[in-house]
Amino acid sequence: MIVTGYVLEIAQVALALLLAPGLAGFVRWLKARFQNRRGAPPWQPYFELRKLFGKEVVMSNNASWLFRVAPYIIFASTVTVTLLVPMIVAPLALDGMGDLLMVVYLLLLGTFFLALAGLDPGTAFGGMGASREMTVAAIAEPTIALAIFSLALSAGSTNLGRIVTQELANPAVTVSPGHLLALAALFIVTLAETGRLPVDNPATHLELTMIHEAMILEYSGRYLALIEWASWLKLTIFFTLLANLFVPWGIATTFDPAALTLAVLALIVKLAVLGGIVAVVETRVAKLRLFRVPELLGASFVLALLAVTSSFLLK
Amino acid sequence: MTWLLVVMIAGYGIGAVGALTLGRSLFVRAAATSGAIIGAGAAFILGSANLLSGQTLTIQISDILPITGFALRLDGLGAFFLVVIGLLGVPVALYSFGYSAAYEGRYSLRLIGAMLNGLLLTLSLQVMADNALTFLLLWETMSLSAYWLVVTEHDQPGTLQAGGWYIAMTHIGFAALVAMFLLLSGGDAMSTSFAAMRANALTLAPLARDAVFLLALFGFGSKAGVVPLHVWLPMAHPVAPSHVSALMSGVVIKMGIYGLLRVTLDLLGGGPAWWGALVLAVGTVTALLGVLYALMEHDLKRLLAFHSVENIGIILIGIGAGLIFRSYGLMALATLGFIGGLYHTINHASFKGLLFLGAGSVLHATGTRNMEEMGGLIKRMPWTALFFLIGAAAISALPPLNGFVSEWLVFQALLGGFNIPVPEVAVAFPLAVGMLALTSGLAAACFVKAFGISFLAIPRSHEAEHAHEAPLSMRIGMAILALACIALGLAPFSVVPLLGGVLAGLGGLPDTRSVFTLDLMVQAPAGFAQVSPTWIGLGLLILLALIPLVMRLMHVNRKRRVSDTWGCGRIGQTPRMEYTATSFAEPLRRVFAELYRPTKELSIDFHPESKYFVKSIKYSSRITPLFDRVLYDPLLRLIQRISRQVRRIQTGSLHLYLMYVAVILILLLIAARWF
Amino acid sequence: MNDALFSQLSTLGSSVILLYGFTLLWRKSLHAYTVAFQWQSIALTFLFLIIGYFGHDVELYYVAGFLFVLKVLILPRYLGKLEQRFPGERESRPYVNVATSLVVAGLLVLLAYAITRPLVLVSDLPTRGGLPLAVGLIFVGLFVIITRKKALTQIVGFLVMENGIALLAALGTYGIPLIIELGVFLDVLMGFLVMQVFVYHIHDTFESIDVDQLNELRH
Amino acid sequence: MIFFLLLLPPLVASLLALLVRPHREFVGWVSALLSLISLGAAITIAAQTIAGDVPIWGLTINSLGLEGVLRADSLSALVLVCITAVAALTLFLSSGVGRTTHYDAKQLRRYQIFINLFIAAMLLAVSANNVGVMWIAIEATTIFSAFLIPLTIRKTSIEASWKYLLLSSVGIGLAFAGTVLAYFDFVARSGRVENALNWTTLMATAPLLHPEVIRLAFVFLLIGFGTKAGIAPMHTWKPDAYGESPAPLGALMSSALFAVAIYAIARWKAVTDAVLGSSYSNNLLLTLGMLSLIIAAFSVVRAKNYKRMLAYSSVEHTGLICLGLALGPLGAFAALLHLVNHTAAKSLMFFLVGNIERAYRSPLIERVHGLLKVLPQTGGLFAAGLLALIGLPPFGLFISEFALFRAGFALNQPVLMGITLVLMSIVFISFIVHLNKMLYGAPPEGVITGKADRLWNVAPLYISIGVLVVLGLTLPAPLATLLKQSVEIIAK
Repeated sequence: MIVTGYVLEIAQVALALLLAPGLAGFVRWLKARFQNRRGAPPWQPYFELRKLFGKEVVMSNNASWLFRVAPYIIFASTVTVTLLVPMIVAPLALDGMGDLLMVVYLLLLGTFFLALAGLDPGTAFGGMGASREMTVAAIAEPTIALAIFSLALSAGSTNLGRIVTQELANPAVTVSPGHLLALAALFIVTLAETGRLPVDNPATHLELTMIHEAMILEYSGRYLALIEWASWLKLTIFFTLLANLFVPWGIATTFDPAALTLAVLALIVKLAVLGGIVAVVETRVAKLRLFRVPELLGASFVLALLAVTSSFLLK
Repeated sequence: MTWLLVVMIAGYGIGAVGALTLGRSLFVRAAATSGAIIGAGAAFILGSANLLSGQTLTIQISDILPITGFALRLDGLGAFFLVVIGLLGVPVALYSFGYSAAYEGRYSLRLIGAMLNGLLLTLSLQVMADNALTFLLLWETMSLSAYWLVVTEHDQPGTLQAGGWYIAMTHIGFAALVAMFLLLSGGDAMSTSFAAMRANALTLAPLARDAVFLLALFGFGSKAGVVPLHVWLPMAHPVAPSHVSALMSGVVIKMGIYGLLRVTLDLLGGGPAWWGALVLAVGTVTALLGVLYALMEHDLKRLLAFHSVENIGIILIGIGAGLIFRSYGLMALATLGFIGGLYHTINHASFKGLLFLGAGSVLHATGTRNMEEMGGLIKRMPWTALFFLIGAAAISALPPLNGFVSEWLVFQALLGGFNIPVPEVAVAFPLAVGMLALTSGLAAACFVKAFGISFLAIPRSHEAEHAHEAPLSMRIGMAILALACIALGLAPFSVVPLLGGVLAGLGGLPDTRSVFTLDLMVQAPAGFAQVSPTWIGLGLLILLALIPLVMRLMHVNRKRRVSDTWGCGRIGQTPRMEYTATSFAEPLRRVFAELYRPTKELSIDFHPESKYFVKSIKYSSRITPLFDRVLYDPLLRLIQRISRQVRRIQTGSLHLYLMYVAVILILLLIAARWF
Repeated sequence: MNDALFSQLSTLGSSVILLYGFTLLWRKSLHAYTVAFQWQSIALTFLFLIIGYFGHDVELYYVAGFLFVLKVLILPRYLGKLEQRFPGERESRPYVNVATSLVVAGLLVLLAYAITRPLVLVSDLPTRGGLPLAVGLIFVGLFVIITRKKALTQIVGFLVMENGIALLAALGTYGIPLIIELGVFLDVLMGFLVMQVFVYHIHDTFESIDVDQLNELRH
Repeated sequence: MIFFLLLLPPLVASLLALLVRPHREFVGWVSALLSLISLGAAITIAAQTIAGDVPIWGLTINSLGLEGVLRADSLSALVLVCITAVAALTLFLSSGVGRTTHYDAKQLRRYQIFINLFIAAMLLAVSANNVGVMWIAIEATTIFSAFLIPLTIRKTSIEASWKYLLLSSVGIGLAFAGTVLAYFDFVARSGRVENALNWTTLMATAPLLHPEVIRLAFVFLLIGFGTKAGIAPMHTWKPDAYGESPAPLGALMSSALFAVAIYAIARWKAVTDAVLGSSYSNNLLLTLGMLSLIIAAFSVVRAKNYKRMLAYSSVEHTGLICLGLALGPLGAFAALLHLVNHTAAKSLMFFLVGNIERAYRSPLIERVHGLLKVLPQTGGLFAAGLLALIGLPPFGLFISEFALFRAGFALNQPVLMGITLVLMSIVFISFIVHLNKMLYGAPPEGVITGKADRLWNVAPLYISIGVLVVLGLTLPAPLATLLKQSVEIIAK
């Protein structure tokens, strides 16, 4: 039983790694379709990874060892997160290793090193990207924390497995106003944290408007591959969180193979739906000016605060 | 354990006396360092032994100190802070050996050595003081020795002013503490022992208890650097020698935390919810303002000093939450809050000490504290860079380092806020959670700036280009603290129960040693949440080893080529094109413009021929801190104005002087006759 | 009968002494100050003799003798020398003009009456009626020191104050013990001599004996 | 007999200085050595009082109202030790004064004559049994010291002396009026008794006296001796006199003379309290003490002249001692201990200030920079002394101030003590700011740097610092007994 649990953990990591490029490609493809473009096929990111891993690395002469270490740390921290987020089964064997706060701070670890790596080659673009990334990350932080508070309130824990199982046991919670408000808040944060429109344009070619892309301008080869993969993984994680924390149905609570298969399917469907929503949003809204981003995140903070207070009142 | 105490005092004593009496400067430095290491090491061992054994050490010498006698008592709380002092004292002492070498011939090495030992001695005894006079004597001596250390570089601009602010603020706090202790000692007894105070606190009128608490918060807050009493901190820490900054930031300000806990929790035995709410509010504001001002700082040490303010805020958030929970009888949650505060105390001591030592090495190598003149140091001083990076990651609460653990504990305590039956109080908790999260996010942003601008990219000045790695003693000092950051991050499962033991019995808190431990995990009470930084750290490590391995197995292209930085088609990358610290912080400055209210000055010198050609552009921007604006400047002006009025008494006119005598005579006669 | 006469005489004497004190307030020349002080001292001597006679206290005769020698003979003589030395110096504009001075002095005496009420009630000596006048004289002396600008007039004010205290002692207690009285006389003499020396110094360094010039030291 | 050893040495020294004309340096040495005899006598007296004796000397002549002219109980002994110690320090430090200063032989002769007379008068004031004699002696101190302030004739020194002389004379006159009033009351109650003015008699009869008269008398006495002590608002002579007098005199005036005045007030307070209970005198002392503190605190904020700054510090400590005297037995203990500490600290400071002024030729703070470079020893001692004065450990004033606050809070006066703490903080901060300016920075041009202090000018001062440190860390048993006995005398 215990062994199965650990095997499932590894399987989940593998699944996440496998799904992540596909999800990103799917959103890209869908977006292209919405924009009446043909677009690259959804599996294009897999080709990109193969291409990047096959290329040599060209490094800036100003960069230091940090530049070389950062991709590994970013990738490792993101992968660690997938050990904690229940994707197909809840609670996970390693559920007690980390809770939502651990997830958030592990992701922050990646962001931290990404921003440092952006500064390392000494280009203005890298600095600009790092500065903006950290600004957005910092301002998004309180919303995440309050969303966690709100979830913890109803579930009585910040450990993800517990939240999911609690919700499954008590479905009424999921449609409570507090929950919905928290969902909305977390959705906005997801857009900001994963570098989607209207905060950042993942497809931009204009350096001055870049955030994420500006930081990784100097990266190439396998380093770039790791970073890109990690960022897709991050997208997957956030989507999974949105999906499984707010709409937990379909997730397996036993190690029954049938339930697990169903769970994988449910996960893919949920991710696809969320990908669709994001594609719609990205098609409909324009990118915000950088200095209006705090207003957006401020709004999400208010939503999250309302979520918590309404949970308080209804408790 | 008494012999350890003797060794400790003797160590410091030998260090101080040796520094004062020895001839050659090498010997002076060696004496100061070795004395301090012996003393601080003994302090560390004494504290640890006490924590592990739980025995209380009591010493009473009535011949020293008139009136009340000299009383020492080492209990768990004191022992914990003693460990903190020892933990930081040893590396700092080691570091000072290398660092103060540069002072030779410029400043008095004797004074530095003696005062360093004196400071450590008073700090170490401070946490054992068991009556008011002993406490106050040590407190004031500590402030004074720290003061002489702060003004070491007295010929540098701003040093004396900073020293003045420091001693002034700390003395105002001291005055509050005198009042606080004496109010608490009550009416009749000559004794000012803490035991008498504990007994007296029970019968004290509620109003007096409130006054005691407020005075304690004020007095200890001024030492801890609580907003708005923090003004001295960003002035004094930068100008002090860096190992002293580390010590001040790491332990001296923590004495404020110690005192606050000792008085509110131990002596007063806790209080109403509003005490905790006030501490929580003050802590939140302190944390947020601290980090916000840190973001705008480009003086590396000032930036760190503002982060000390921030971290004191975080500690106070934990303590405030603990006090609130305690007042509602939620003992497990209360303990969690206090543990969070205490854990953050030792964590902050280790990573902030490390960061200040790192900043000191940079200062040592480049001669500047201005980040805009640094850059590229990671290549020239790789060890310092690594250590500084560890410190930066730790202070940004990144797992698996120690900052994360304590912030997690504080977060967990705050998340328990919904258990509070009074909604008006409970609603403060989510707000605090939000602010704490914002604080930690901003701190991460700030340390990306601090590390990125100072250590990465191209050197921005000649000095930075020719920087050199710090000498061995300094590197060892930093290494010890870096290891402490890692160890404290990975081993919370053993630290947290110890802290539970420290708190057991204080203010009626239960012994929770068994509740908080769960194999290699840390668990919030009642199974609310659990986390294991140990496993996460291990996981990260395995992954970091595994990824390259897998990549090799998959035959990933492993070639690497070094080339010019891509400059958008531009050729030649110069430091002037780099992003600066100012520009890095610009987005946040815009976001929080309401708070900063920056004043901008832009003067453009056009070419005489055409206004499309610019000869020079001068841009300067200044931020006057909020509390200078609304509190200190008006207060100082008021005192000056009163002073001007009072000085008019001494006009020089003898007739007027005689008039005073006559008037007071007649007034008093009238009073004597009719009142 | 005897007590009544004693009482009347002592009150009369005190009044005369106080009146001489008032003289200072409306005269301006230094010479007039000296003369007023001299006459006041003579009156005081007589009062001592009267008290000594009625109170059957031989000591007071000695005191009267010393007082006569010191305050009627020696001090006025020195004062005279001083005023000859500085002929141009008159008390020109005091801080408070004559009319106001007199009003204030009157008020001070009233105040003295009010304040010394308990003294008069407590004592059963026939001389007690003069006690308020003695305290009033102390106040008037103080007032002269405060409002007059010349160093010399301040000295006279001080001496008048001393007279007031001596009067108080005489009326209230029939004189303090002789040895103390002698010590006090010695002090007064020495104090006066020191002050006199300083008047010369002031004149030498400031070229005037106006005290309001002494205002370099402030704050 | 012991009183001869106490009082004669200064008189002999004075006589010697008078006879040796022109002045020779050995006079200074002789008087310094003689001062040690006085010191020894004072210590002997203290030892006797500790043992429970009260030394009395003097023939008893009833007709003249004499009964033991000289008498020293614990309180007297305490003050005597203070005076003789400072006097010895002063005379030793000024024995070689001719070599380091610009005074000529005539001035030095005058100095030696009057400083010894001044000391003798102070000793007499404290050892006199009779309040009248005490008054005479205190008046005499004014006269003798007035000769010394203008040792060199300058406009400012003349001005200061005149102000000092007149204010003190007026004040002491009022004190005499108060003495007369008290005597009057005594006479009104018990008829004319010749020894009525003896402390012992006064204390014995005090419960019978009329409260309403003693109320008035105490006002006169407090104002009168308060002028000598420099209690606000009668303090105005202090900055002038301290600022202009030669360093040794400043030291004596600010410590010994001050102690004498406080002694007189404490004595009379004891009498008053025996009549009225303590609350009346306490309220007066608290009022004037607070006034002193307020004025002193705000005066030092913008001080320009370091000597005057020290004078304001004296006013501050006067205020503190007044508060202490008004705060019951523990307060009185604190006040007396503070008096001892202050004596040590303030005398030290005036000598140092003398050195500083000699080196910089200016009493202005803004002219003094780099003190630690110019005069390392003096500078270090100055810093230590100043820190002692503002009540930092490990110096004695820290302890006595703590005791004072303890007394205040124990008597349920938190507001008063709170205000005092705030005012003292203002003084503290101002002093630190001024000290900073003086210790560091570049010495002004024309000041000789690096020339070490003359050993003779600083060596004895280490004793003062030593005393302060010892008193800061412990209270030697004899001193504790002396203080306890003294407290019993003045605050029952």
